[in-house]
Amino acid sequence: ETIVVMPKLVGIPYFNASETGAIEAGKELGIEVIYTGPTTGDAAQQVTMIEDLLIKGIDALAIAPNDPDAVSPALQKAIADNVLVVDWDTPASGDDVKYSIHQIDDKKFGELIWDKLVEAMGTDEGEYAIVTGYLTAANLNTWIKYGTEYAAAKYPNLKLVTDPVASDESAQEAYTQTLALLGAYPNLKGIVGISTPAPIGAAMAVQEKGLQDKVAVVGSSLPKDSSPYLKDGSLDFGILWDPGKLGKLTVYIAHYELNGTPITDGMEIPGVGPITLWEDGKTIIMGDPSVWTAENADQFDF
Amino acid sequence: MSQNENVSKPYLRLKNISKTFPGVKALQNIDFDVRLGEVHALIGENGAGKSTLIKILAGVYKPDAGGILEVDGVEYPSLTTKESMHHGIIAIYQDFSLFPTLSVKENIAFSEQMDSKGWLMNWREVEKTARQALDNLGVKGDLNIRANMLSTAKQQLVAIARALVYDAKILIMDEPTSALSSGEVDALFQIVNKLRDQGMGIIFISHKLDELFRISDRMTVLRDGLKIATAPKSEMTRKKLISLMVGREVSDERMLGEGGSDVVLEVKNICKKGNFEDVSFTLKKGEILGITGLVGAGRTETIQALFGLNEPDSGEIWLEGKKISPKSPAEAEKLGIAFVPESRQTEGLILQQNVENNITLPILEKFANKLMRIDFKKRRTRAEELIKQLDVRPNYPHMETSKLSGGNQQKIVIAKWLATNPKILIVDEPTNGIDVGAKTEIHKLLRSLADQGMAVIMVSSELPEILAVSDRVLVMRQGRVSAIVDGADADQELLMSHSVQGGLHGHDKKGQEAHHE
Amino acid sequence: MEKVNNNPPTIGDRVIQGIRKDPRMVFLALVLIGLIVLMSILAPGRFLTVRNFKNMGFQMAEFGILAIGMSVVIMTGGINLSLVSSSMLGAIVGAYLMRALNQAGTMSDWSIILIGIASILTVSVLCGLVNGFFVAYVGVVPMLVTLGTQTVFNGISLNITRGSGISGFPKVFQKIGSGTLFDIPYTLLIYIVVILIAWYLVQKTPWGVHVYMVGGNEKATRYSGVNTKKVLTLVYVFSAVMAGIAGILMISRYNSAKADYGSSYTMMAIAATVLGGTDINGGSGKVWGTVMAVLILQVLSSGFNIIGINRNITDIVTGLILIAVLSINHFTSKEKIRKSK
Amino acid sequence: MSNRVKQILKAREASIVIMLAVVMVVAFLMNNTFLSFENQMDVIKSNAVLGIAAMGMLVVILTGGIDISIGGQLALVTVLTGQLMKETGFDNLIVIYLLGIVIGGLIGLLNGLMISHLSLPPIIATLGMNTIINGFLKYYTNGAWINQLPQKIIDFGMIKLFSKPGEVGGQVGVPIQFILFLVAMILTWFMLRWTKLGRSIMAMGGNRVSAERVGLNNKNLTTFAYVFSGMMAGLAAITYTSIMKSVDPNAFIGYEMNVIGAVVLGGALLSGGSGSVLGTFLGVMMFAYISNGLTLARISTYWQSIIVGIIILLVVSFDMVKLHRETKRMTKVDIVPIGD
Ligand SMILES: Nc1ncnc2c1ncn2[C@@H]1O[C@H](COP(=O)(O)OP(=O)(O)OP(=O)(O)O)[C@@H](O)[C@H]1O
Ligand SMILES: Nc1ncnc2c1ncn2[C@@H]1O[C@H](COP(=O)(O)OP(=O)(O)OP(=O)(O)O)[C@@H](O)[C@H]1O
Ligand SMILES: [Mg+2]
Ligand SMILES: [Mg+2]
Repeated sequence: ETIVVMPKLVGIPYFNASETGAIEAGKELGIEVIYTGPTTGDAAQQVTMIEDLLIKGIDALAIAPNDPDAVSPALQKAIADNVLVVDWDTPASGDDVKYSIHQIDDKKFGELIWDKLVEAMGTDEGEYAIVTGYLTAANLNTWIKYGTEYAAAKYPNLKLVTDPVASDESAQEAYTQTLALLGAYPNLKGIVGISTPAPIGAAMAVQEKGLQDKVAVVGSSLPKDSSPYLKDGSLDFGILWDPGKLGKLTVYIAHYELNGTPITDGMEIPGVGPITLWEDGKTIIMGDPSVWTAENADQFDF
Repeated sequence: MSQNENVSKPYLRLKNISKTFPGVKALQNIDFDVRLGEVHALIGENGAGKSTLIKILAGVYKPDAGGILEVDGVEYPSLTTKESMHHGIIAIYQDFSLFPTLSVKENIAFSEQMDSKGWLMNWREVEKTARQALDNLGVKGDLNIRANMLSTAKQQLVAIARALVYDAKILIMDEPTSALSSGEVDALFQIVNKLRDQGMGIIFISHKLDELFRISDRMTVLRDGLKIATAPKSEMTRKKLISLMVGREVSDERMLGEGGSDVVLEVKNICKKGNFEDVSFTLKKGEILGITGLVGAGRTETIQALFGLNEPDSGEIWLEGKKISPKSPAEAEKLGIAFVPESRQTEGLILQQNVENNITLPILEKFANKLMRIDFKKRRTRAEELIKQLDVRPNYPHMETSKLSGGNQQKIVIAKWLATNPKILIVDEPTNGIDVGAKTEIHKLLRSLADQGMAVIMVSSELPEILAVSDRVLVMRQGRVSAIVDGADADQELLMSHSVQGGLHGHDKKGQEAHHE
Repeated sequence: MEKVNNNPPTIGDRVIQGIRKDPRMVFLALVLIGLIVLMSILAPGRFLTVRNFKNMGFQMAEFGILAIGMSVVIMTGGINLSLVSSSMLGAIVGAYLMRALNQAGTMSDWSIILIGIASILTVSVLCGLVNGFFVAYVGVVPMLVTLGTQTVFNGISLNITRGSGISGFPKVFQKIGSGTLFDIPYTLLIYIVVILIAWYLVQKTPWGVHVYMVGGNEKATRYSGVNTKKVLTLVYVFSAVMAGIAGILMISRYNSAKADYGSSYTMMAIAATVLGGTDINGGSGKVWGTVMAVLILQVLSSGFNIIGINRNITDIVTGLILIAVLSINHFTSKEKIRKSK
Repeated sequence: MSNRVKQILKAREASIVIMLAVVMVVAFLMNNTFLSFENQMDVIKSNAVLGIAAMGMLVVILTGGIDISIGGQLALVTVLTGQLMKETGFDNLIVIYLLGIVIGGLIGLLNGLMISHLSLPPIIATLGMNTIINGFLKYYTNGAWINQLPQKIIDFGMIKLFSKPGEVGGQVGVPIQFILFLVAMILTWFMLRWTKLGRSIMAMGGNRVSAERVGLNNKNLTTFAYVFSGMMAGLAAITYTSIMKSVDPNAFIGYEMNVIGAVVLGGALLSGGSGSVLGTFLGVMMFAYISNGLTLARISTYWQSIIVGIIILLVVSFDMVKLHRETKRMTKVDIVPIGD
């Protein structure tokens, strides 16, 4: 039994953490898990790899698509080949997958980030800005969409000063851009960093300007990388999940499905915990997002 | 210009020097010597081995084993660049070898600085050296200008100044006059004479025989890698020299034609600010119109205007009764105008492409069928015809153009235009760097084209060449036509006087930055 | 060389003649065969299958066509860094139109697709004209022009899409990228047609010869009565049209258009061009060389994927092959290189 | 006097100065903070890495070459030194800097040897090198950030000279990275202007054949240029670590185009021989100001890259038109015989 887990790209900390989980699950189950993906977040490369892997011959494919539409034809090929297809981390189009494994509920996640922003700002009025990874990243855009829609309804006095600023998944660029943002909008009270390097770059800029107490920074970051900034107060909350668990969950779901084990709501997955299966019988939610703070950040090893 | 007294024993002596390139014996058993205080001319056809010889002297090439280079009493089997320079053997190559992006002063003092101790530049020294070298030449100028901002003649001055810095004993000049006008040649010769009087030995290479007779003390003739003769100037005549070089008789007479019939081209008062002013002339079918003048007189600019390379600001050009204003060479070609530019290497040819590609370039579209497919067979046939027609050697269409000799390269440039069957053929300095034999051939070719009814314009700085073929001669001076004379009535003095008259005291052109005192 | 021989040339003669004429191609072919053999041994029963070759046929086309677009520009001594971004700009405009028309639902699928393709190619031509204008008429170095236009094209794409993908084309449109004819992928057929057209244009027509001449010496070519500005502009238009065709294949294969598709192709296209024997300084090169290089890169990438080798190793090996092939070239044609300096 | 003004206007840097001034005035009008000391220092600090790397690239471009592997070199040095600091806790900054410079120099040496001795075209040799380095780094690090660097380098990165508390908080002063950038500039300038080595590089870049004829060793000079570029990349890399306090192996993917863009925008000609430290500095600042200015001017992200691209096209076209005019006029500036 061969299960392929394909991240959006290999060689970034987030997907390394899920690799660890996925491989671990493979060992626990005694099956072959191949964790492979393109070296850049290019949808074209991902399609190519899927097609090549089908030649290799596999039983299940779990994909975190760079672009759901782009991989759709390739996934259809896989299905035609009798390969079990599930998605993880980022949803593919509904028709292409048997299960869609979500770390969190995207809507809830977006909302939580904005709630945390308000909590860190200490007020629900004022100006804030968003620093994102790539303007083209579908999942980041989804969270931003849910978050801003939610904020518009719940916190009408929060004012987004400009369109999301791109940091190209680089902390240095996020830092540079945040410095400019702080200059451009002197009344800025909060910054949301979406994509893992963004909150850290933003926090660095805030720290440099000594604005720890005036500008709140929250965002999706990994605990280990954000620990120093959480501790000095420049980063207020890091909000994410355990990507290792996500990798593990993905492999387990694929394995169960291949072996006819029924998947049910509230089912307990070893090392992951109980999961939620939505009524559509397709969407699986791993659990609630975790929030890292200065106190708990050091407890994690990713 | 009498023989100098301190003509003494040779400073430099070659014994039995040979140089073989794969497949080519460029030099065979050459004995050759140069004394201090003499100008020693080195003459020979294209490919005779002149450049190879001086590269051996300069240490760029290593000669084959067996020969001896004796410099200042020391014998060497071969020289390195450094050794050669230390003995004061300095070459000025045809392209001057300047560093285009460095300043004049640095170009002059570069090697001296590099040879000095330490790893830092001494800019004060650079300035001093450069100033001194230019002073020695009797030249003044802005030392901080980049070399690529200078005209050819001035670049050459810089190259000479640089050679002086080395305390040159033997100065080698490879075709130094090929880009100079006669006025500038005079200035150069003044300098050469001065250097000789100071006791320098000068090896002077040129294809222009008149110049050689004017400047040299002794002459050495090479042919096919062999030394044919060395003799003092007094023992040489023009005729003898040519027969030694070519190994046969070459006619040196004027080739004037009937003088043309109907007017093909009429240029009326064309002006271009800073280039030429109020230029008018006519050109008849079947005649050769020579255009001469000093460098910078605006000849190239004027004829470029006819070829769409330099649109005039005002004035009219009429071709066969129709007003034309070509805006690009492509348009000019369609009108039946052909242009052989002055720089074969950069403007005339695509050197790394083969002869066939070059020779058929202007007519390429004619070989294409409706589907735009080139008929390569037809093209090959045509290329071979053209090669044959102009007697290009070797006659192999697949030869890379860069491997041909200068004369043959020039024939290719002319051939590619003949293929378009033009009404007007314009040639700019057609025999620059080309030996007497090939030169005569090209002159004959131009004449026969004119006889067949083509109208030819030939720009040249070389008065003998102008006189040899022109039915009429147009002289330009400072962007204006100063005279149009009948070829048969013209002689060097007349043309010269029209070129420079008033020019010596004339005003500077507008917009020019003067650096006079 | 023009020896007359009475006997018709045997195949052996022809091969020897071919080798003499173009040792470079033979060398590339040997590398290709070597790689195929190697992959077949390393992935027995999987690499050397009809299915895999079909698969490679699907994959190769978009990159192969881009590489041809790059090659022609490099033959003139230029470079086109905006290749992929012009590809995507065209594709996005086309996708946008197709989606809108499809949603309106008043037109037949085929006319929607035709309009889509026409608009993609139109945008490509415009992109090419912009590049051509700056290179040929303003005279700016191609690398700078295309660095600038790359940023602009990409910016426009982002502005139109706001970073997300555009999908929702008529269903049949997908067929271009995923359909087959007698089991041969359409994309492969399109690629072959494009190769033939490109080969014809570059190697058989006056424009093609002019491309080489401009690459060798633009000035001398202009002085020979060739309208080099037009030639150069057409080169950039041709390059952009190649990008447009690649864009059509990409959005059909991925069933969506997005600003960053194919972002890794630009540098690879340069590498393929040079690997295929085109001189980066212009004036030489052959379409077939580039095709051969694309084949080599495809076999390498598919093979390593099938064997299951880390993608990063594929990158390393690609870099090594690039350097190795060119170094070997240096040793075998030392004389030539020195001459050309 | 007016002559001098003319000469300055003619300098290759003039067009970029004019464009830079335009960008600065526009940015200032859109938002006054742009010209504040604090913002200026922020801009310089966050672009010091680019600036230092650009100095190395300048020298390579002066030889007529190009170094696509600059991003790979930066990444390699940050990762190797970062790893060393993290694993061993080694925190002697001088040694770390030297080590970075040596590693960069070694990669540069490889590049240089391939280019000068194997005659590989520079763009291809360094493209290949970049692919290999990045592939290796991804394989080796898996992209994991290197955190928990010694406190010393973190403190070093935060040093600000002549600092005083800012209005809103933090320290305002001249960041140490600015000093390092200055050092790199002065070193490069000194090398190019005052040493025989530097002049030889300028000379060779202008005309390789002449260089050979006067006895310069083109191969060694070319190799040196790449080594120098590698060493500057090493210096830039450690400077990056000091700013970021952590190492991201992916931080420099695609960085080469920024560096090349800055150098060429600064007036260096890709054909070699022509270019200056001042121009390159201006080119770097141009990039920095455009990006900073656009955000300060509150221009939407979606428009930024369009504007950046158009500015690049404008600057290079402007430069080109100016160059055309100059070459047309070139024979008019001259040295003239004094006469008898
Ligand atoms: N590097 C080389 N390799 C092979 N053959 C060469 C090389 N250099 C010169 N030759 C050959 O040696 C012969 C002598 O050439 P050389 O350049 O010395 O002639 P030249 O007398 O200077 O001619 P010109 O008047 O055209 O300058 C020619 O046949 C030429 O083709
Ligand atoms: N000494 C000078 N003073 C002013 N302008 C000059 C001088 N020399 C050259 N120029 C300018 O430089 C340009 C180049 O002239 P160019 O040398 O091509 O003229 P030409 O008459 O064709 O000479 P040739 O063809 O023999 O080189 C002309 O526009 C001329 O105005
Ligand atoms: Mg010669
Ligand atoms: Mg002229």
